[in-house]
Amino acid sequence: AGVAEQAPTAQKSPTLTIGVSQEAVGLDPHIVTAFSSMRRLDLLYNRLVRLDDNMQVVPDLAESWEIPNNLTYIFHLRKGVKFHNGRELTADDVKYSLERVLDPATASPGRSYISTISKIEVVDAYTVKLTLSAPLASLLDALTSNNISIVPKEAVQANGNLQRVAVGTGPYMLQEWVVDNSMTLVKNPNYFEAGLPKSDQIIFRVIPEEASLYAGVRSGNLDLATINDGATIRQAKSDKNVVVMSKPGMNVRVFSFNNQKKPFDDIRVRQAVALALDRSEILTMAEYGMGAATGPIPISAKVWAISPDKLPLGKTDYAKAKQLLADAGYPNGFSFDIVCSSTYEGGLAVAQVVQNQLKNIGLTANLDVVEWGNYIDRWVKRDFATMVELRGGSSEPDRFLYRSLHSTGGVNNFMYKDAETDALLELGREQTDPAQRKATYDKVQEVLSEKAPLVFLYSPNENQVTSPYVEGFKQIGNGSLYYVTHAQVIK
Amino acid sequence: MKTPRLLRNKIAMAGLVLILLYVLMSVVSLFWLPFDPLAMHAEQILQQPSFATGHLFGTDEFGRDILSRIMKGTSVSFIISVSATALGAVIGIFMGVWAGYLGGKADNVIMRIADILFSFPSLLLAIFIMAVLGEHTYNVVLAIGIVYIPQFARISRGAIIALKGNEFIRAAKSNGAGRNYILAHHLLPNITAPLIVQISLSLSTAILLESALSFLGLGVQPPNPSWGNMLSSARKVMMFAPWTAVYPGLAIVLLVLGFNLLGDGLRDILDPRLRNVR
Amino acid sequence: MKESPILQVEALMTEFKTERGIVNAVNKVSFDVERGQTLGIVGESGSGKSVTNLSILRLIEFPPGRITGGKVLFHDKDLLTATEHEILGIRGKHISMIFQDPLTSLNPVIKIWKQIAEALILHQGMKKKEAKMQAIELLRIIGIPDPQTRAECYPHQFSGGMRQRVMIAMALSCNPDILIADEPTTALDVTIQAQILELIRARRDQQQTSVIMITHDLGVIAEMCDQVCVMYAGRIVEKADVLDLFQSPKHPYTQGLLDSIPRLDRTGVERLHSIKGSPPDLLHLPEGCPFRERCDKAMNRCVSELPPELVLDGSSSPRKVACWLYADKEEAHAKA
Amino acid sequence: MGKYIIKRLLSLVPVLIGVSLIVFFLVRMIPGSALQMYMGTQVEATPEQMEELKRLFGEDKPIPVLYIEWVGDLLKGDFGYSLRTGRPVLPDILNRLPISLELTLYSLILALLIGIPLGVLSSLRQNTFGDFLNRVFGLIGLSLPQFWLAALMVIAFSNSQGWIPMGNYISLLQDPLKNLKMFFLPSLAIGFGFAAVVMRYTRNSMLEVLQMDYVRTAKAKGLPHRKVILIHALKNAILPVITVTGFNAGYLLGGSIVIEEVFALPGMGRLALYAINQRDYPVIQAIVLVIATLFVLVNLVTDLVYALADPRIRLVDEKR
Amino acid sequence: MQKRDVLLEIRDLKVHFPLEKGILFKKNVGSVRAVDGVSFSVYKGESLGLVGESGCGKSTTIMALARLERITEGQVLFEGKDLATLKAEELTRARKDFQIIFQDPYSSLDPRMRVLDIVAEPMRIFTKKGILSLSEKEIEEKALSLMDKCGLSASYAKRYPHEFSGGQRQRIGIARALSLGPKLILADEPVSALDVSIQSQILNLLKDLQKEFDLTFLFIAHDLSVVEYFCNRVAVMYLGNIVEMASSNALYKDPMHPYTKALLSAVPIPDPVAATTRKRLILKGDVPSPSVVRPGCPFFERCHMAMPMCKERKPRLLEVGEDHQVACFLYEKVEGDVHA
Ligand SMILES: Nc1ncnc2c1ncn2[C@@H]1O[C@H](COP(=O)(O)OP(=O)(O)OP(=O)(O)O)[C@@H](O)[C@H]1O
Ligand SMILES: Nc1ncnc2c1ncn2[C@@H]1O[C@H](COP(=O)(O)OP(=O)(O)OP(=O)(O)O)[C@@H](O)[C@H]1O
Ligand SMILES: [Mg+2]
Ligand SMILES: [Mg+2]
Repeated sequence: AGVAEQAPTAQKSPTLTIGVSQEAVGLDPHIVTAFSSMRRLDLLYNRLVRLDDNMQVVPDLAESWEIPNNLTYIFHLRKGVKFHNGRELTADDVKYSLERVLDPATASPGRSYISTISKIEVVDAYTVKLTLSAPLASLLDALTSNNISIVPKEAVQANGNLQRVAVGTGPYMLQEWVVDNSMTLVKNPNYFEAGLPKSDQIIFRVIPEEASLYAGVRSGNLDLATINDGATIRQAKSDKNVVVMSKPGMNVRVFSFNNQKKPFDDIRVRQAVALALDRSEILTMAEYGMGAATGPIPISAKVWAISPDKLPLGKTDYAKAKQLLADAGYPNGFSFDIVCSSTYEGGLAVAQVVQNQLKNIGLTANLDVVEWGNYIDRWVKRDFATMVELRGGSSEPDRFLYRSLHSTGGVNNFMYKDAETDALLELGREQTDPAQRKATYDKVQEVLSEKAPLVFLYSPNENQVTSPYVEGFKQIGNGSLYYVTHAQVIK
Repeated sequence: MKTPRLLRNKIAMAGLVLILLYVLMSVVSLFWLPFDPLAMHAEQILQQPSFATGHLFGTDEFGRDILSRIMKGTSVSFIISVSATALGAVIGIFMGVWAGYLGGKADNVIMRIADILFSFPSLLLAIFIMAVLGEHTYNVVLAIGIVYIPQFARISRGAIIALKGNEFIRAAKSNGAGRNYILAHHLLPNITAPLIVQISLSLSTAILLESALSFLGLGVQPPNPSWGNMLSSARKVMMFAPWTAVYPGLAIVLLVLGFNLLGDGLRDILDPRLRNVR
Repeated sequence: MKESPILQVEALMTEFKTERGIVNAVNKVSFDVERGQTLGIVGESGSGKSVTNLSILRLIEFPPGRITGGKVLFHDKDLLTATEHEILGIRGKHISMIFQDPLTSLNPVIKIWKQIAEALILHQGMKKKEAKMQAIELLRIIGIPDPQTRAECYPHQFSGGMRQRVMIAMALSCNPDILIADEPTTALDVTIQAQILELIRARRDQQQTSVIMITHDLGVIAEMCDQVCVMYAGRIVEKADVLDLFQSPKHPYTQGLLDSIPRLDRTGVERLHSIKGSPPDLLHLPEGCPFRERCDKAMNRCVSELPPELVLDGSSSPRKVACWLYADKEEAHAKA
Repeated sequence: MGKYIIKRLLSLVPVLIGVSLIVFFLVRMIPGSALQMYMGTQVEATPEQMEELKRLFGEDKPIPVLYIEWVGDLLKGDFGYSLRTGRPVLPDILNRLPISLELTLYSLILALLIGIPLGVLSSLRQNTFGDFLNRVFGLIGLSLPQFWLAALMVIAFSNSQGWIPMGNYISLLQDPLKNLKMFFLPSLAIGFGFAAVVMRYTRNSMLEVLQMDYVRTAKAKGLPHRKVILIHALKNAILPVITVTGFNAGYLLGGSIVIEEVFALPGMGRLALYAINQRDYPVIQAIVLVIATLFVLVNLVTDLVYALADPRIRLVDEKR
Repeated sequence: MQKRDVLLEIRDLKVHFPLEKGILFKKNVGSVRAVDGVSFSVYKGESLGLVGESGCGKSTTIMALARLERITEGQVLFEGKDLATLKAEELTRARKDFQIIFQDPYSSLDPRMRVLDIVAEPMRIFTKKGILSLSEKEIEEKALSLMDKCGLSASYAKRYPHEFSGGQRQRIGIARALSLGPKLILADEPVSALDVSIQSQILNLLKDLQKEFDLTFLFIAHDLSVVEYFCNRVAVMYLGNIVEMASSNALYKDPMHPYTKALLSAVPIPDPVAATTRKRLILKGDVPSPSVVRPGCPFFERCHMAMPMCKERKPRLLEVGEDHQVACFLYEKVEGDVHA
């Protein structure tokens, strides 16, 4: 029997098929905002530095770098890196790319990450020096962003922008793109990392139904799929035909208040709500347990994050919450709206659980479920009392918290203005010493939990479902598919 | 004469019985439900249907009782389908009757408007309207109602044009009856038969349309249960908890079937072709 | 003794099941058709003329209709018990029919020649091409101008009169023994009616075809027929030679009928006779004679007993009447 | 006939003008904008950047001006660029068209294959138990929500290779067998309900036709039952079925959104849904125009087919 | 010749139906000349019959003169007033005096109305418009008495039309036509749809009513025997034109127009003896289309006496005898010869 059961010599399949639920929205790394586009850019372009599967900043196009002071960064580039068009990458390309990001006319979302860069100097063909106008502790982390990929000038000039073409240095090259159907990438034979990529071809397929994605992996139509939906993952976990990879991601589910709107301008009211929300129940019901409770810094950013039960108001306490409400003048509660949407980001399920939990302290929440476009409209116009959101976090506390909660933060839609918080965030931004920074951000987490301008609920897991034949894939934790480069199907 | 005909038509009666069962269910649901349809129970998530727990149709992903939610959803479905049909019928019939009666230019203009509405696929049109107006139950009514307008306009126009050729209309004219008089006394009463059939069929499609809209996340919004949004949220879990999709689906199928049976039966009864004349 | 009749209908009964009850549309109807002769059947709307003739060829739709009794002997073969195959061989070949409404009796989506050729292919085993030639020839015979091109037309491109002629061409294509014409001219104008009747007459005389002519127009009967049956409420109330019938109608209904039509040959009539009341509802036929409620001469007996068919002596041949008036008369002797 | 077609095509113009006006303004009445969707909730932008973006997204001019510009471009054959993908709109739509067309076609074929025979059988056995079963079956078909049926199919067939398209469109030319296989379930999900419609129409129309005098004439000719039904009755009974089929074809072309969504078929309906969700105005406008055009064209084809099937219909007024 | 009062005079009435083409912008591409220049008078108390084959324009003529069809050209003088140009309100007033009995007893009664309401409806409308002033009770009483006169028992009052036979329905229609006390009855083939035994009942009823209410009839039929029986004067129509007009006696004894002759000879006579001896004049072909414009005699194509000139000119309606007019060159020529 032993002989008979022996598998025929395992064979490597040249193609790896990836299922995703959303189509990429353009491919210009400096312009795109959509998460779905980033996942393709992971494979098409490189940045100066990247994150590894432990969320550590490691070399990418830059072989090494020096930080002589907190205003100066010097990068030494790899030699012999070639763009897909065959030209070698030099320091000029880095300068051009960073300048393009910084140019307001490009309207790049990456601009805000690196806006303190005041000078970019080409030292030699393989050396670039960046000078900052103000210290930015999160600069290295910012440079790992897909939005700050290095692109060739001539490709931009030839096409106007890079939305429909891809001329990167990445492990794969764009071969065919049939919108809302498939995108085919082929191996870059000149890729600079020896032995990579492993598969000759990658095909992305767009399958909007998460259940269908899972079915696709099961039936062998797909080799790997990214699935957000907890219910589907829960089922996949009990399925021997597939392998589920799951770890808390960088995103944070939050319940946010409009801090200037009655009654949530009253800190006691916000605190009461915070005390009434049971993170583990929300996780169970809205995510099927596929996530981890978190405080202001995503729990997976292990270096910085403090678990919410160690922070103020981290444990449910209805009595105290009711007391706070009574103090604030609402002994009998009140009613208000929660804006949410039925997309995953819109957090409809979370809103329903929140609504249910707030009944415990006598608050009546009405769900204002709106279509996604409306949701964003409301968000932009700050037309909400409370809202369920999914915030894109970061392993770098400054990058996430400053723009969200500093009174001048670009995405501080909570209308939160607090001098103490502002001061702390500004301090953290300048500090380069890790221990000092840690202390600052510990304090930040405490203050934010106490003042509750929003309630940080949990970080949903990032999940990949693969067929058992896929080898070599690793999750980073921020959704990136970089490690697809290391993956291959062996049947 | 009328009632016994209806009673003797098996198909219509089957439909009527089904509909009445639902009406009963929706009335009962106003006063009594097995469980609170909105109450969540973390410890009872996705339980199988069972007598022991009392959740006859099982529970959903928030541990809510599915039977109670279906029952609660009945009134929503009724309200939406009845008011949307009423809206579409009133406006559509008004347009169609005048177009058919006046003929000529007025007919041309009215029917071109209906044609333009018609050349939008119904679901797409409904989606549009929902997107513009926002997701509220009354907007669902509006969206479906607007979709219905051209249908009613066409049918009533056709019926009026067919009637116009009858000699009794000429007779009334020759007796000095004016336009409005003829419309009210002779035309409208005589187009009720095709309209009744259309109405009962519209009631059924309204339920399907509402559920399709809800399925796309545009219909009745949670936590209020509607059969469509129950199915929509069941989509994620139905592979391992099929009851979450099966029962709301059946609820839709049976009520729609009820209206369709009634409509088909009424058509038999009211269609003179299938009757022995004279 | 003359030649035996080509078709004998005996005690034919046909009923319809309707929502409101059973309609006895044809009730014990008997008559014979002689070779080369024309039998007329008259009666008011709903008296069962069409159903009688449809029953002969078993063309009654079941449901709701059903032939419940009687015999139809064609060459001593009972068509009512014949196999489906046998009856198909008779329809269109030995017995063919023309219907009242030429507008609806032709299939609107099939070309004229095809509709004629169908029977030829079926019964005469012709090839398609041959059948087409024959169809065109038939069109020429019935007087359609330019038959070659007209054969390619569809029925709606023909006028009513032309369509009825096509029907006749179709019916006569296989030289049938019997032609049943069910009100062939009712839907047509008088001038066209005259054309059609002329055509039927000519074909009958040439081919020795027997004809059953159904009509409610006594004028047509007088012009076309040799024998006449008068039907009332699903029964034959009088059967006679055409001359006898018009000269001395026996049944009160026949008498009333003849008196109540305005006639061009008797101008200046001040007031028509009219039969009171209206034809009975076949669903609720009264007991006794169905005509008694409208009959001036009704007797007590008429109320309770259905009059049997009585045989009287006619001037040229025996005639039959179903009326109690003649029961006691010398001349009458009940049929065996 | 040629003249008739040209006339019908000309009648497209007012419909398209009406449709384009409605769409153009309606779309802009939907709260939210493409720019907002693009920015999402995560992105910061400086005021200069916002200005630039507004220009790029065409939000810097009043709507009527935009409309006129758009129509002007349309007349030059330029359908504009997608705000979502930055790709030209027309090729993207043309890419999806075959999928929607195929889906529509297959569903119709399935529906006719199921519906017509059942309808005929049912009419021949009017008021029998078989007829009753048939009708109830048909009514159930009408009562099943398409998406529900589709979802159940996805569950049932999730293990079998090739039956669920999975976003993987294989064209008919590429591999006819695989193409048919992947379209089978989606077509069935749509076709099932429509088969019920076809069945009802066939049945009713057969019942009517069977009472016609010409059917009796055919029988009186001695034609066997089968021929009477198939040649004489069905040819006439099929006419109303042509009309509903054409009508539904017009609808399906843009209307199978839910099925495309569930089976991940990249057709027009899905494109439309996404475009609405993303406020991708140029795409929405173009799709609606294309769908309206198709609708009118399909109606024209239906009328032509009808005229072929029914010689009484004359497309041009001939002299009698 | 006694002096007769003219009740209705029609002068050169034309009714053309436009044939339209086009989808968006309809344009006229000719017309159906349903009535193409008809003139005649109806005298008080008489019954004028209008006969002709199907489609020759009989119905259109009376629908037009009752202003239920658009009049293309011509005058309709009713008691001196031109109905063709009356304003709506005056027209309504005038309608009281002329009423229509329709051909189809099934479609001429609203299936949703009760018999009593059908008969009472005209009175109700006129009361509402203030032209009559009757109380509801009076209206009902009058309706019931009319029904009684027309042979409908009062017990039928609450029934619906579908519960009646064709003959009874026609009686309802007649009662309705009488309800406003009209002077002129326009009867459009009132007995064509009825069985022979019922036909005579209705004809008799009409005759009785004519006497009782002093009615004038314009009576359409395609059955010549019926017209002969019912009318004292007859007009024969062919393709929108009157080809011959005479008193019944004259027309039937001595038809002059070739069409009238053919028509009369085509009527089957219920007398088998006469039938065998009668000489028939069988016309070829069908009635041609009224949408073709023809300058000549409308009967030209089918006439066995046709002359070349018939194709070119349309013959006028000429007086050929006492109260006998014919539109045919055969007679015009004779007349012309006399003058020459
Ligand atoms: N399909 C049917 N269903 C029920 N009753 C029917 C059907 N066909 C005929 N009848 C009934 O049978 C009776 C006889 O009808 P038939 O058609 O023979 O009359 P007819 O003498 O030919 O009359 P007409 O002169 O109107 O043609 C009528 O009372 C009619 O109601
Ligand atoms: N509304 C209309 N539009 C076009 N043509 C019409 C219209 N009404 C009648 N006609 C045509 O006018 C001609 C005369 O029709 P009309 O009804 O007056 O004839 P008729 O003599 O009453 O015939 P019948 O004996 O059939 O009732 C016919 O050729 C008819 O086709
Ligand atoms: Mg008959
Ligand atoms: Mg007429």
